[in-house]
Amino acid sequence: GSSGTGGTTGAQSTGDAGAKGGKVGIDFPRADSDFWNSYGKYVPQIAGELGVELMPPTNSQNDVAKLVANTQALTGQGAKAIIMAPQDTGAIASTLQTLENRKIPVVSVDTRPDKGKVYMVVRADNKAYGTKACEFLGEKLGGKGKVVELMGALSSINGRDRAEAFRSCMKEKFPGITVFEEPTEWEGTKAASMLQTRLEQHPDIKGVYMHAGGVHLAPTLQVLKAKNLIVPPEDPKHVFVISNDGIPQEFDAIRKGEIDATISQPADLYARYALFYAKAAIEGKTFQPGPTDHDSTIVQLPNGLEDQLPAPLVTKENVDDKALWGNQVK
Amino acid sequence: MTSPVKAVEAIGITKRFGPTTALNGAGIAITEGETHALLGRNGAGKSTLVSILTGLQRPDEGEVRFGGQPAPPLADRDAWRQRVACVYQKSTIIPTLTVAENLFLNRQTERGRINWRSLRTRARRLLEQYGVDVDADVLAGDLGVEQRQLVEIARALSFGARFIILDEPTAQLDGPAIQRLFARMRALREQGVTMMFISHHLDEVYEICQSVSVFRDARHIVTASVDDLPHDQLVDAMTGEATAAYEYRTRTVGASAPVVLAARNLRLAGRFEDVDLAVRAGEVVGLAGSGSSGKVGLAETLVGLRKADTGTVTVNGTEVKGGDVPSALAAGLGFVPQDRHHEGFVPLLSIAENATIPIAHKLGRFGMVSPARRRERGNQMIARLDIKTTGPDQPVADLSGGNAQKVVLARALADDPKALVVINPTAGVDVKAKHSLLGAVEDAVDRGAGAVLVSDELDDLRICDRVLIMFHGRIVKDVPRGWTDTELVAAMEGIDHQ
Amino acid sequence: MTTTKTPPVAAVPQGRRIQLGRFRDLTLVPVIIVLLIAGSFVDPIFLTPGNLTNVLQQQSALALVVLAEALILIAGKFDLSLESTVGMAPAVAVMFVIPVAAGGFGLELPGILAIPLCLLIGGLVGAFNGFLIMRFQLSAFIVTLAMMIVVHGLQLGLTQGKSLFELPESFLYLGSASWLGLPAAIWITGALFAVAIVALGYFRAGRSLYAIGGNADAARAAGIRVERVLWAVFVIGGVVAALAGVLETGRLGGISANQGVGWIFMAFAAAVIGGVSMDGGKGTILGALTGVLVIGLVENILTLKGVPGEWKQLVYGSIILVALMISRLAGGKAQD
Amino acid sequence: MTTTKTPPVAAVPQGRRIQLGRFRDLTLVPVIIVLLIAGSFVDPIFLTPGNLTNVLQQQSALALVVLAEALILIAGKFDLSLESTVGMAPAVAVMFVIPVAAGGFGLELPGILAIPLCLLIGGLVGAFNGFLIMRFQLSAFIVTLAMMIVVHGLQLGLTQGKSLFELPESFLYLGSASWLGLPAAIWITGALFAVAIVALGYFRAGRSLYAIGGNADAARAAGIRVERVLWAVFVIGGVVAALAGVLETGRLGGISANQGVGWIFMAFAAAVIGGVSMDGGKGTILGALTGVLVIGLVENILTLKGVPGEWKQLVYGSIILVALMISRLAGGKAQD
Ligand SMILES: Nc1ncnc2c1ncn2[C@@H]1O[C@H](COP(=O)(O)OP(=O)(O)OP(=O)(O)O)[C@@H](O)[C@H]1O
Ligand SMILES: Nc1ncnc2c1ncn2[C@@H]1O[C@H](COP(=O)(O)OP(=O)(O)OP(=O)(O)O)[C@@H](O)[C@H]1O
Ligand SMILES: O[C@H]1[C@H](O)[C@H](O)OC[C@H]1O
Ligand SMILES: [Mg+2]
Ligand SMILES: [Mg+2]
Repeated sequence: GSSGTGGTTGAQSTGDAGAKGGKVGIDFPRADSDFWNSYGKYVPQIAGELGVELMPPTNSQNDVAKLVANTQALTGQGAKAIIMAPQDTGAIASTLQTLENRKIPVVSVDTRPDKGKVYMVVRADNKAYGTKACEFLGEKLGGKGKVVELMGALSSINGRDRAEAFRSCMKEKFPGITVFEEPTEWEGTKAASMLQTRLEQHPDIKGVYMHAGGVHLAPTLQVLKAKNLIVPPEDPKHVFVISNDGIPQEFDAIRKGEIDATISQPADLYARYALFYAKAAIEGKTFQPGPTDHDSTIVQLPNGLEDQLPAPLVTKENVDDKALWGNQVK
Repeated sequence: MTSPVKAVEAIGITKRFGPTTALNGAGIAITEGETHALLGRNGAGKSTLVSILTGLQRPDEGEVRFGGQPAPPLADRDAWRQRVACVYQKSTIIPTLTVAENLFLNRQTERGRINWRSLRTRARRLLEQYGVDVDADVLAGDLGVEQRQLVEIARALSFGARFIILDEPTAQLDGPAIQRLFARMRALREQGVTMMFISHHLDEVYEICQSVSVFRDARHIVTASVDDLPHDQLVDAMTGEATAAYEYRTRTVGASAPVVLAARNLRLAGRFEDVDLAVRAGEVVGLAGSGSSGKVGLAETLVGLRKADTGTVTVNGTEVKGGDVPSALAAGLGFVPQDRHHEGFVPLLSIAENATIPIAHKLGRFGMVSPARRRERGNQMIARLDIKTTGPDQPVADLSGGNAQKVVLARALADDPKALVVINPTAGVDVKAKHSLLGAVEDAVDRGAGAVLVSDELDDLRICDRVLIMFHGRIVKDVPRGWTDTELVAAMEGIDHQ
Repeated sequence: MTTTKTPPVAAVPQGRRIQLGRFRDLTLVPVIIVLLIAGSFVDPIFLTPGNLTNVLQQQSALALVVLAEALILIAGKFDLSLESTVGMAPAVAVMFVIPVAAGGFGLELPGILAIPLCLLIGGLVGAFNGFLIMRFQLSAFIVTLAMMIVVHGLQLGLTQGKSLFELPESFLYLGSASWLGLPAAIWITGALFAVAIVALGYFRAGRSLYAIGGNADAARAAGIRVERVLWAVFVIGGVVAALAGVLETGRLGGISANQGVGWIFMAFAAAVIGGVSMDGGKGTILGALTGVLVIGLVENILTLKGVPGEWKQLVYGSIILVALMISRLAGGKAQD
Repeated sequence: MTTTKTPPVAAVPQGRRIQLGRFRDLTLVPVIIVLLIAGSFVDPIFLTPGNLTNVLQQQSALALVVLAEALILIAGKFDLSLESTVGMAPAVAVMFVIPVAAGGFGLELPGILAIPLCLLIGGLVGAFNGFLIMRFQLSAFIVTLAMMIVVHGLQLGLTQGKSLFELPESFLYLGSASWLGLPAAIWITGALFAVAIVALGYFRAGRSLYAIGGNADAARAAGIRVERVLWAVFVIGGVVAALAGVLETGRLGGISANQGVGWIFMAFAAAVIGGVSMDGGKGTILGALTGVLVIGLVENILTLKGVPGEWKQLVYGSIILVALMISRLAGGKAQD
């Protein structure tokens, strides 16, 4: 992964750079998740680096109605561009419409709104997470055996993207693997119960895919520990665990051999490019689809553009890579 | 008894509640235009019949007819309301609504928008008509039991129904209020209205009714003209045995007997003031007064239900904390509150448990309560006060009104109190039960307790060694034993004193 | 019996009494005034018509759920499933209308039917709740708790958890249009509150809710058809919740699988701090409305102030607690 | 005209009465039996000791919250904030103990103090609830609703929304150890339920909860110190909820910012379907326990059966609804 400053090579800057800066409003989607808290930490820091004039951030507590209210307040207070992370991608359409009418560009982080104009979506490809997890487990298990998938919430686009990609990849590439899909609503307590029950029912489960290390990591380890299943990969009893998110605790677990891999969802890059594009939008810059100077690709969407940031697979080999955001948080 | 037109008939009614048979093939027939008394001991099934005659409950067996026609289906409430109006024994006041709205519940207006101003006017007129001194705009929940009862009566009588049932309307009323009610009933009778009247005061029956039916143990026993059933026979029919009149005991209270309950310079703004009181062991002191004299407020202050503004209360030599029931109980007090539904019992708990809450600490060690000992105490209470029940484990909610009242007295007596304060203890209690209740109070006094008895009932007051008369919040007279009814009433009405 | 003639009705004390009675339900008014003053210090835009209009619009759908819940609470019952109806009724109604590609059932009924269908579905949920509670004599709390899960589960199952965002214009209209310079949602919500206030204040049917909630046996004895009225209240509650769903959908431009989830707590909070009792028979619709306003103003002020997300809940909860105390002190009466 | 005398109180029906009375609280037993049979058809693993032990362990923390809520409900009050205590009490207690780097306050008190501190914090929350409700005569529902937000907000604020992963071993012990082949959590929960059943059945203090919940004025008139008892109940509720937090933390191995969130609904559901009344004074702790078991078994069967995620809620809610009806029919009495 790279976290270089955000110039673009594939994209051309066609706007008149004379436009002066303006205030950027930002809404955080929730205050109760390790991943999003790291993101929240990066924002003011990187805003300083990039010289973005940031308004006090609002927080919509995972509630799209609050997001709408916050957006109204931010525009009322003079925001010239808005960064948001709508966890609910359908219900933000009217708001985007209103913002478009008021000529306020929007950068959407982490999720891609289904409808309504966005200046840029800054997001890693969540389908790729599912596929990478599938490929990792499929190879480790040699294409056969049983796997538990601790899913997020069905009502979340990220949960669904990860689940759908995992499901179709497994069907295509590893038809010999049985997958137990457990909807956990991003809750640790549900994850623990479901995993425990499944292991009781199928003691020969050999793989676990956790949609969110932030909530699923501790309970999964605790259940495996209770069953004495935390053993080195060489041991036939070993259960292969792959996670999503890439928070520091996941890295620790990888180092200790408790889990095998995670996909690092780049909290730092989310913050950096969200701010970068918001600033660019105020300055009137425009971008074109194509590769960027920061290992990513901009793709065309019906309602805007999406910069698909890299989300590297982290295993014991690269877990100490200083560039990974999970190694940078204090 | 046969007569050309029956305003209402109930034929062969049976009604069971789980293991209890409340009515067992019982019936009643009331001739048009007469005022008919329904008598029976507590739990005889009177109120159950009322609920069936007013269409609130469906009999398991039997039939109800109005004017010879079958009763309307239960769902058709309007049809029932046209045929019968009722003052139920259990309050049907809605505490969160105003008096005015309670009076005209579900008939606030014929159609369209309610005109609150005219509703209030109508309500005020109605209250005036019945001499009820209540503000139509206050919430009914803020009224006392007595005022609430008056509102219920005014409501039932105001319907213009041709048949009216009054289930113990007088149990919570004082003399003048009862007389006002009777005057009203007479006027209605002159207009040809049929009434069924339930009361445990037999003199009222003779005063206002023409005929009487007696129920006992869920069955109909006898129906007769009141003139054909003199007092003693009536009582015998109710109790099923020869029953003697209550024998008032005489006591001499020693001047040296210790004071077990005392009040000094007690004052509660708006209720009473300047109250000094001393009750000796072995003495029953009556507290009487007409409506709003402050007697109930005083009694409630003595027991700790209210906190006096100034002054002290001493129970059995201990000065108790104001407004703190537990400290009064701990000092040796027992009491019967005015409104049993409010402060008297916990409906879902059993008889035994309700009666033993104050002595729970004596029913086991280390905070434990032995169910066996509790049941044993319960059985003792049931026997002593003659409570009609399936057993000590029956919830008080399932008891008839009078029997519930006995449970409340049982609670007051549970701890062998040194001082006893009882407020209207015989409200809604049948003759025989009244004997056992008064007897229980006198027993306690004979055992060395001192008692304060608050009541408007002269019969109750007769057990008192002296009666304190309250008027406008002050004790104005101390009447020794040997008073006549007129003397006492005159004193209560404030006619004779300075 | 007295023979006193009815004296002429004294007009003076009456007026005073009514006023007092009304005030009891408006104990939140001082709280609202404090909030308005505090808000104007937090940010100058707070008191602008634009911002206040936003607050009202943001609260309008929740306000309708509060209205529905208040009716049901006053009648002495509960309905927790209202929140699920807010999401499910619009979602399913719309699925009858939109093409399969957009997540529909494939029936593609005329778009204009979506709103009536939505209200019908809400009413059906209410009717089913009423049926279970009255016929089987089940506890309203627990029936509607289960129904809350069932109704939301139905939405999740039918939509596969996906948001619906290709909605007929007619369905979005009410929640997004403006009439005479004010959002239509505010007019609609205002009108429904006005209707409810009048109905519960001046009509027998409305008054019967108080009677039933205050003492159902007494209401029955007074000839009120308790079961029928309660049933009607559940149906109305469901319809109003469905309408709240229509407004919310129009405001947000899409129906997510979470629409309405978590609202019921806020609805209870608003109704109860507005003076509606959980025990039934007490409180007014106007009081409930003040409860909604307090919640809306607090949220707006916190947003304008920019309280950091992780401390927001604490501040929010504390303000509600303080508001409760102010209203308790202003009202003078113990709450229940 | 008969002259039958009132028969002496018959001794025989008495015994039967008690039995019946006891059964009334166990109307869920048929439901549990149906579930056990259904489960054994769904998967042979279901009836194995291993699986049933898992169910019990998974439910033990929730069961403690149900226990706490049942006590409070029986005494005629509410406590919604219990769910937030489940997360906040362990989180804050642990923060006194762990180093700053792991998210602590920097005090680094001895690890052994974490559990006592946690219980103390739970008790303090309960005491504060009791204080507000009794002293200010505020509605318990609404106070604890606000406190639910405040308490959880405190956790969010103090932890900055982070999960705590590096916990003292002693803190994890209770929730993860096994004693005599059974998880310690099951022993602890079982013991506390036993204590509560005995206390509420046979001890003065316990019985007074029924008296207070059934008619607080009568309880007061009978000499029970109502306020004091209620206060104690709130404190005990808070402590038990904090203990639930300890067990849950041990089971999950970390404290997320969401620990306990959403539990209160399930706790109410379990208590009420188990026969505890929302009106106070009714129900037993044993009944509440059967409610927890039903919920745990339903969840377990659904997981074993592998119902597709999007339909799971619908199936779950429907089963609860059916269970309610079975228990209603078995119990014979109307619920409330
Ligand atoms: N809802 C009920 N559930 C169980 N038992 C009941 C119920 N209602 C009445 N009973 C029982 O039926 C019997 C008759 O009660 P009822 O109230 O009709 O007596 P009553 O003649 O009106 O007595 P009182 O003079 O005390 O009012 C009593 O034994 C009572 O316990
Ligand atoms: N809850 C109350 N709040 C305020 N005043 C009350 C209340 N209850 C009664 N009062 C008033 O206090 C005075 C004394 O009432 P109290 O009940 O002590 O007298 P009482 O002799 O028992 O009257 P009654 O026979 O009418 O019950 C009366 O003026 C009464 O109207
Ligand atoms: O959207 C999800 C996010 O990407 C992360 O995995 O944490 C859980 C969810 O918020
Ligand atoms: Mg009776
Ligand atoms: Mg009196």
